[in-house]
Amino acid sequence: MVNINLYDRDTPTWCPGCGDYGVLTALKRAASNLGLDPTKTVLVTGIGCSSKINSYFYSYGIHTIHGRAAAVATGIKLSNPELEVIIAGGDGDAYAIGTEHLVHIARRNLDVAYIVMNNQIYGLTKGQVSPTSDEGFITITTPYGSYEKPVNGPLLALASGATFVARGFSGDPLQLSNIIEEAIKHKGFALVDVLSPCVTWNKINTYDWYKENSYQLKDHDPTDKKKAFEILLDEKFALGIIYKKEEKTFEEKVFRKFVHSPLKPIDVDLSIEKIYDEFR
Amino acid sequence: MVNINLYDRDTPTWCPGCGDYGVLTALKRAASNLGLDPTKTVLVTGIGCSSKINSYFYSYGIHTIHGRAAAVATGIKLSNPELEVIIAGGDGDAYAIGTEHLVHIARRNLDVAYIVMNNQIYGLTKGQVSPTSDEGFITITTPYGSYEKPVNGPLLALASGATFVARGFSGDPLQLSNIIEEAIKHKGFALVDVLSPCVTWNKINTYDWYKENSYQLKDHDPTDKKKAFEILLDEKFALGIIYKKEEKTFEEKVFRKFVHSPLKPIDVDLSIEKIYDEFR
Amino acid sequence: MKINDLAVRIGGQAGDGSLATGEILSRYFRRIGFYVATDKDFPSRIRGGHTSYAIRGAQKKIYSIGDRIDALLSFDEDSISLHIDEIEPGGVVIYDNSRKDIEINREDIKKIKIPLANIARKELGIELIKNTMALGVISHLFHFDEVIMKETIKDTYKNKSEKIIEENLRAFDIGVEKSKGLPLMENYSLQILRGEDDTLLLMGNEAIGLGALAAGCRFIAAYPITPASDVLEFLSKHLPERGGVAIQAESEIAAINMAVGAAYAGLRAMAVTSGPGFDLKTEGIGLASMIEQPVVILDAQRAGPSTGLPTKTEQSDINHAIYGGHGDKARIVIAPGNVEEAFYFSFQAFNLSEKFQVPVIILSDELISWNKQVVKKFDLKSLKIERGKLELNPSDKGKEFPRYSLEDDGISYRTIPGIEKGIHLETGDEHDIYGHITENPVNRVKMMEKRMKKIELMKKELFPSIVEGEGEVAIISMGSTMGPIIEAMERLPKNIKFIRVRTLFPFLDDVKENLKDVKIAFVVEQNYLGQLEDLVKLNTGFRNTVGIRKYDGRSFRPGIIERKIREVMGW
Amino acid sequence: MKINDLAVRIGGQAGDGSLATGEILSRYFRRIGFYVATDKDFPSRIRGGHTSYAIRGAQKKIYSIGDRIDALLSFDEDSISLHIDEIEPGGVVIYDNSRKDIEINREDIKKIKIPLANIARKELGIELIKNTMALGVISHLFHFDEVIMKETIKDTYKNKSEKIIEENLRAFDIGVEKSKGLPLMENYSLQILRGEDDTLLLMGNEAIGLGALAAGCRFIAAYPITPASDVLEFLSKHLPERGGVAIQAESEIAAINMAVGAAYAGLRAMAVTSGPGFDLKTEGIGLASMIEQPVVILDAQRAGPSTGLPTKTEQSDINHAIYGGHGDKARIVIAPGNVEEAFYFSFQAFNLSEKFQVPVIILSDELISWNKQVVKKFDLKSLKIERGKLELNPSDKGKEFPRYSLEDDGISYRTIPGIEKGIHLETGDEHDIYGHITENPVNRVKMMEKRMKKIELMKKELFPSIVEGEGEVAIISMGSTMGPIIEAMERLPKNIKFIRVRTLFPFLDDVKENLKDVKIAFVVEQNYLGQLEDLVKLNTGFRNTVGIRKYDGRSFRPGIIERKIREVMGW
Ligand SMILES: Cc1ncc(C[n+]2csc(CCOP(=O)(O)OP(=O)(O)O)c2C)c(N)n1
Ligand SMILES: Cc1ncc(C[n+]2csc(CCOP(=O)(O)OP(=O)(O)O)c2C)c(N)n1
Ligand code: SF4
Ligand code: SF4
Ligand SMILES: [Mg+2]
Ligand SMILES: [Mg+2]
Repeated sequence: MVNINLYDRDTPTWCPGCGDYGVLTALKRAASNLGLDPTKTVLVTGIGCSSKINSYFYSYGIHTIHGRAAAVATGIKLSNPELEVIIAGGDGDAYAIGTEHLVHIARRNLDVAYIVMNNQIYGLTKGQVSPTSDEGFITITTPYGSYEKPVNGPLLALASGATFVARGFSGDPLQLSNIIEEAIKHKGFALVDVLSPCVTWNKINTYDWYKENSYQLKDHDPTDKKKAFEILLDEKFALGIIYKKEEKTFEEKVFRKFVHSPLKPIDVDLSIEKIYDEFR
Repeated sequence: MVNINLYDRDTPTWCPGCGDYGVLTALKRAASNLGLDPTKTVLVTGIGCSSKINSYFYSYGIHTIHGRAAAVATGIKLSNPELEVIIAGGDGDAYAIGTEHLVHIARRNLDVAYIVMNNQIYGLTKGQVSPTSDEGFITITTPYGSYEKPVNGPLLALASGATFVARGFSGDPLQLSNIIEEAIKHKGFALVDVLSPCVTWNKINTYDWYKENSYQLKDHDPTDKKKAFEILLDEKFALGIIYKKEEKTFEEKVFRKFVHSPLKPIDVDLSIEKIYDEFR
Repeated sequence: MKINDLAVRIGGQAGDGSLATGEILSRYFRRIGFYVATDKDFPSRIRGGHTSYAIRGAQKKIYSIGDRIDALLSFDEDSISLHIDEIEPGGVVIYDNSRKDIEINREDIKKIKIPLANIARKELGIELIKNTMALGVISHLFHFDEVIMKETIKDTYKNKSEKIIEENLRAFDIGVEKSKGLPLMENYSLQILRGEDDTLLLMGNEAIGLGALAAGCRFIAAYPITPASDVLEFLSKHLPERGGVAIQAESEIAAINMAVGAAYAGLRAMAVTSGPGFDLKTEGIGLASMIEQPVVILDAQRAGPSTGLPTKTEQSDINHAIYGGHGDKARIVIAPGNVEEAFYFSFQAFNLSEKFQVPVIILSDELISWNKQVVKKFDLKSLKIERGKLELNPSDKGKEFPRYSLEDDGISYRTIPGIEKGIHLETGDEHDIYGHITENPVNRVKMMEKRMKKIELMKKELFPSIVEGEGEVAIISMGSTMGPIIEAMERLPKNIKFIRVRTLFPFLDDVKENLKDVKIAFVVEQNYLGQLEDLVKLNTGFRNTVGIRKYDGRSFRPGIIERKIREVMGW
Repeated sequence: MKINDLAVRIGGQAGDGSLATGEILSRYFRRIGFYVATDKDFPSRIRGGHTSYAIRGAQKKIYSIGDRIDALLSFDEDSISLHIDEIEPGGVVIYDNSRKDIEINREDIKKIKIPLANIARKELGIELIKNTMALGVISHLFHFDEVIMKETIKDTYKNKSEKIIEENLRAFDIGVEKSKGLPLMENYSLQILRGEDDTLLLMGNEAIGLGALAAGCRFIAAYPITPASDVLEFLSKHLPERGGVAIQAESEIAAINMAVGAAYAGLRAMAVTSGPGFDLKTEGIGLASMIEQPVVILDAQRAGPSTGLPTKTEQSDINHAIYGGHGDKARIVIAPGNVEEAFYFSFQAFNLSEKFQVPVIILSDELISWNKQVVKKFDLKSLKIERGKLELNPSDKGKEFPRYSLEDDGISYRTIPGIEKGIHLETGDEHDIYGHITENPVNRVKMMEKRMKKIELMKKELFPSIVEGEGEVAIISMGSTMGPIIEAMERLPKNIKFIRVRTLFPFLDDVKENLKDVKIAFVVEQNYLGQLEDLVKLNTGFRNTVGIRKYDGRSFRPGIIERKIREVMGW
């Protein structure tokens, strides 16, 4: 366990009351419990209010482009599997423009944790509908209510092959930090969908609303995949670890030979002469 | 029922024995049974061997860009809901580069049928690994075997909100044509994943292999969603209609007022003057 | 004495309501018959951070907030430190000292400190209403017409509750009252010019939205992005009641491809975005070029590259708009310079795209997109919908309709799904006249020439440059910079010829003509690399150019341009 | 008598094995000490459709298959109709009349009809082996060295079973035997030049792959696309055994962003693609520019726009490579002209990208990517890895490492995750020296200037043009067109100065210098719009250019260039 202040960075500029504060606290606590070394940790984010989290969490951090955090993180983790790579961002980032990368990082079972701060709205761009907004939800781009069923992020991840799927609530940072801790510890791809209210633009899905519309998972065996699917089909949001299974990670499969360390100097690779034979 | 020859177009240039012939036959039969009017039908495809199918099927057709058929089809269907819009393409097209559109067209429940000709390989680009290739599968881009779990297309669609999910086999064009017929008739988004062997590049997932690794769904209630998930988690491929449920379609929800017909001439819209009040 | 020209800046922390106050003020200006220009400056975050809004009203046509402001209304300290030097000598600063009292070091302006927030809290119980109260102060100081101002307040809040309207009117009155006794701004005179009330106050994005509606656009697909989202938002409200569809897509890639699909199905369709999203649309725009689909794309430029400064203005997507995408392709790129043009260009974009069956890119910039200007009600009678060679009732041409028939002008007849005898294929692969894929080299050459021929043809119908003034010294610009340029020209001692380029691709020959007797040309643009300057050089051969560039994300002021020209010319 | 220069075209239906036969023939040429050039022509489908492969071997350095062929080996009718006129008078056509007998109308060439497929089926039971049999025929006719040819066949099939090797050798012998008595090609003489065996035969894509390996590239992410897939395929085989990673991404967008991630994590990383995929990488490349990550991108150009002609060559992505993407950004664009350069440019691309911390785009074209040429074994000793300001052991700079410190040359010190005392942020938003987001205008200007300053700096280290010849008439080109140009020059009666541009961005000053005494310049390129010509005009001010352009997807022949120059010059 490491002093939690180690992870302090800039003061957040989120709106007072924003759910993302809870996520930041939980992440710091998880990091502290795990004793994460900021030097060996990379927090990879997309674009959005939530994606600014690496400005507020001290470690290596890369704030990429909208929707692409998972792809960038894949490059990082494969280049140096010794790094602890954590991805974070918003619901738009992960489940709209980033959909393809989420599906494929899950099936690869890359050993990273992905924290989606789901406020069911586009925060940074000022309140447009999000892929997780409920049907009928009124926003500036859906003045007559949304016509679309919401994306169920954890279900999508599970169907794609994620080996760890959980849901937390930023109103309960203690449970959330436990979940995040487990997600980071999990060897394989871990999706943590966090109900994280946007107090400015989303006046429906508030802290209270989430409290009413969620429940704690009890006596659930997270290795039961069928049950996990059932839980995720619930109308209400189950909180806790929904699915968890150890499977070989992508890195373990890829690096059957040896790992090339990016931290060492390199020379011209003379071994290519061995390939010359193909060209004769 | 319409004479099936109505739908003849160019002679296919697929390799002799390619599974896609079976799909074409099945599609023509389904069209004929349904009496589809080529004038009111649009076959939208991406890029790949399979996506050439609209060169061989007589109707309006648009062969778009790789992975984007579903997005283009969304624009078409929303512009003129009276059209019968059918999407077709390969596994790479639908489940790799097109992933995001598949997920979102499914959750919108747009009333179109999407036929994925799944040969578990990239045909047109000469035999690279596909998102549906099995783990360990050896191709020119995975000489040491694929490290990734395959995408389960129907599962992904179901998890995303598709209201019709089925699997067919191009080795059984009769059943396949029935499935396609049902998919077209279904009001809402219908995904049909077709096991359609690539005889040139995929020497593993052959007709025989598929016969051995698939089974017919019997006594299955396709309205049972939980069961549908279970079936899709099977190792073997279930053939038939796996899930089916009537829900309001996207078009029905969007067009609450009236539909603007693209087939009529238009004039300058003087009604904008009514909006002027906002600007005073 | 300054007559009929007043620039006010309102600054505070995000959430202080500076934008709302500015909104009322700009509406007031329109109502008294003034022209208006505005400039927003706020950070890419939702609460907190300094935000300011500059509003200028004037009797003459203006497109820029000018160099200096006459009044600074400041709700935070940052407003003072950032903007105190911007105040014209003889101007005024009004500082809300409820939070904190500070020293203001200028002797040549009036300094008014008043605890607006405290008063608002005490008298009305709502701190935020300090804004409307501030309007009362300003109204009093500058002799505004209180009746008109109160009408404006009422109308602005007309969709709110009676109570809110009452409170705001009260707040206004209190503001007026509390400033009784303060020194008046006698050196300013603002007349009430209002004659016929035939004007509108709107920003570029709204004008683009209105233009699209007028043109019969019935499909918009977009993914939210600053500063283009307004157009999606505007059309999300107004399209459905016209039987149209506004869809927030899962990404910009989805959006452009949906729009192409809608265009293919026969609707007039558009996709709106800004830099990062514009990048993502590259492939889809290329598809539209290849299958010759009319589709309209708005790129509301912001400061790049990458995410850059999302809420700041720039003109650095010129190159991408013209050259973006692999292969040789035909397209149109037009750049409106003000809100009025934003409307007409948006309208015409649809005509042009259907006549030439190409994607049309409207290149605005954050400043135009957000700048509120006063325009004459649009002359809808003068407008005509032209759908080009759209064939709704084709004669029987056989089993397949020759969608890509080789016509003299390169433009083929177009049918859309649902039309009898119109069946054909469309594909981004090279194709024959029926749209069927072929790799035949002779066909390839014909089809390339067919598509490219349109580039010459369309030149005749595109927007020529607007030229003002005469002389051997020229200024060249595009887009929103016209405002500060015009004012700089007024101040410069010698003749200047101002060439405002409005069509970027294909580049028209008139620019070269206009440069015939010019010795030196200043190219004013908001980017680093001089993208417009290069375009002019390439297309005119004129090389004696001097770049006046700005790339800090903030808009030009007349003075910057004036000074640079004086310096180079030794004037 | 034609000495030591022979061009053969092998044509048939896809699946007839034309490519495999050509492969053996080109290997034979290398073994006897010849240079080689090849040109593939096949449709974008897997079976069926006419395919042909032209292979030329010569004693002199060649980069083009030349204008005409000496021998046509034809397995289908299309080969005859398409290529019969291409045969040099005195040349030969060998027609496999197993399927169908046809009339061949040329009196000035030798015509040999032989039922190769039938013989193969009868004598060996395998029809496909007709190819190797055909090699026997050619060998006999042109007096090839049978021992070397048989070695070549053996080596080509060395990874196949003994049986296959035996069958092929048998087939070859039968071919030789069956042609006994046929009229020999006495007007051709091919010597065995082989001295030291220090050459390789490889195509551009392989050279690029080898260059990347040599440079220590240990990460490739790509999505399959013609004609770039070979590089992914090559590295998929060779990276893992070097501890590297080759990953087939879910899309080109994923690929570029993975590569950026890998670069950020410290590996030398690349992404390879062609037109449509290149479009999709636009945003990711912009991110790399903004966060100053060294990443290498290959765009192997094919005929566009959109899907276009996927298996045909073009040079029409020049504009997108240079200008693609919103905002102002620094990058490098280099274009190798032959296979040897493809290797060295690929190697140096990694050095350049790390030295200047920018994305480097290698612009090849389908012809170079697939053209098999003979090159000297690469001089690995002369190469050096230069990682620029990569700081593996930074001294303590405080809590955050100033990743974007303002150095004189605009290039900051770079640390990567895992390095002690190197913690910092990176973001595509505008940022301060620690990589933290800021919208401060003063910082913005500094950072823009820091990034842009690199453009001037890098000019010094980029590849100057290659100039051959002198004169007032110039030819300017880039990429694969150098082969036909050199041969055209040899035939033209007067002096010509050939300027081959190798660095497209930033454009180097040497081109202007080289044009100083030039009166007219022919710009040879494979696109419609004259993208290179515009680049030259813009950057040099030289405007008396004449475009020689080709856009049918097929490569240039010397004769086209020769004729056009003769026509314009009246030579
Ligand atoms: C390619 C691209 N498209 C759009 C945007 C604009 N944009 C920035 S953040 C955002 C979405 C924010 O929503 P979400 O991901 O849910 O994050 P939140 O702000 O709610 O935390 C969008 C659309 C962008 N930066 N880049
Ligand atoms: C943006 C883009 N990337 C890549 C390609 C190249 N490409 C053409 S088809 C294809 C995949 C083919 O596989 P699949 O979709 O499974 O179809 P199949 O040929 O197997 O039927 C690829 C990668 C392309 N045309 N466009
Ligand atoms: S806008 Fe919403 S998501 Fe963004 S900081 Fe404010 S509360 Fe949080
Ligand atoms: S390559 Fe495979 S998918 Fe393509 S046509 Fe041939 S058999 Fe069918
Ligand atoms: Mg959100
Ligand atoms: Mg496939």
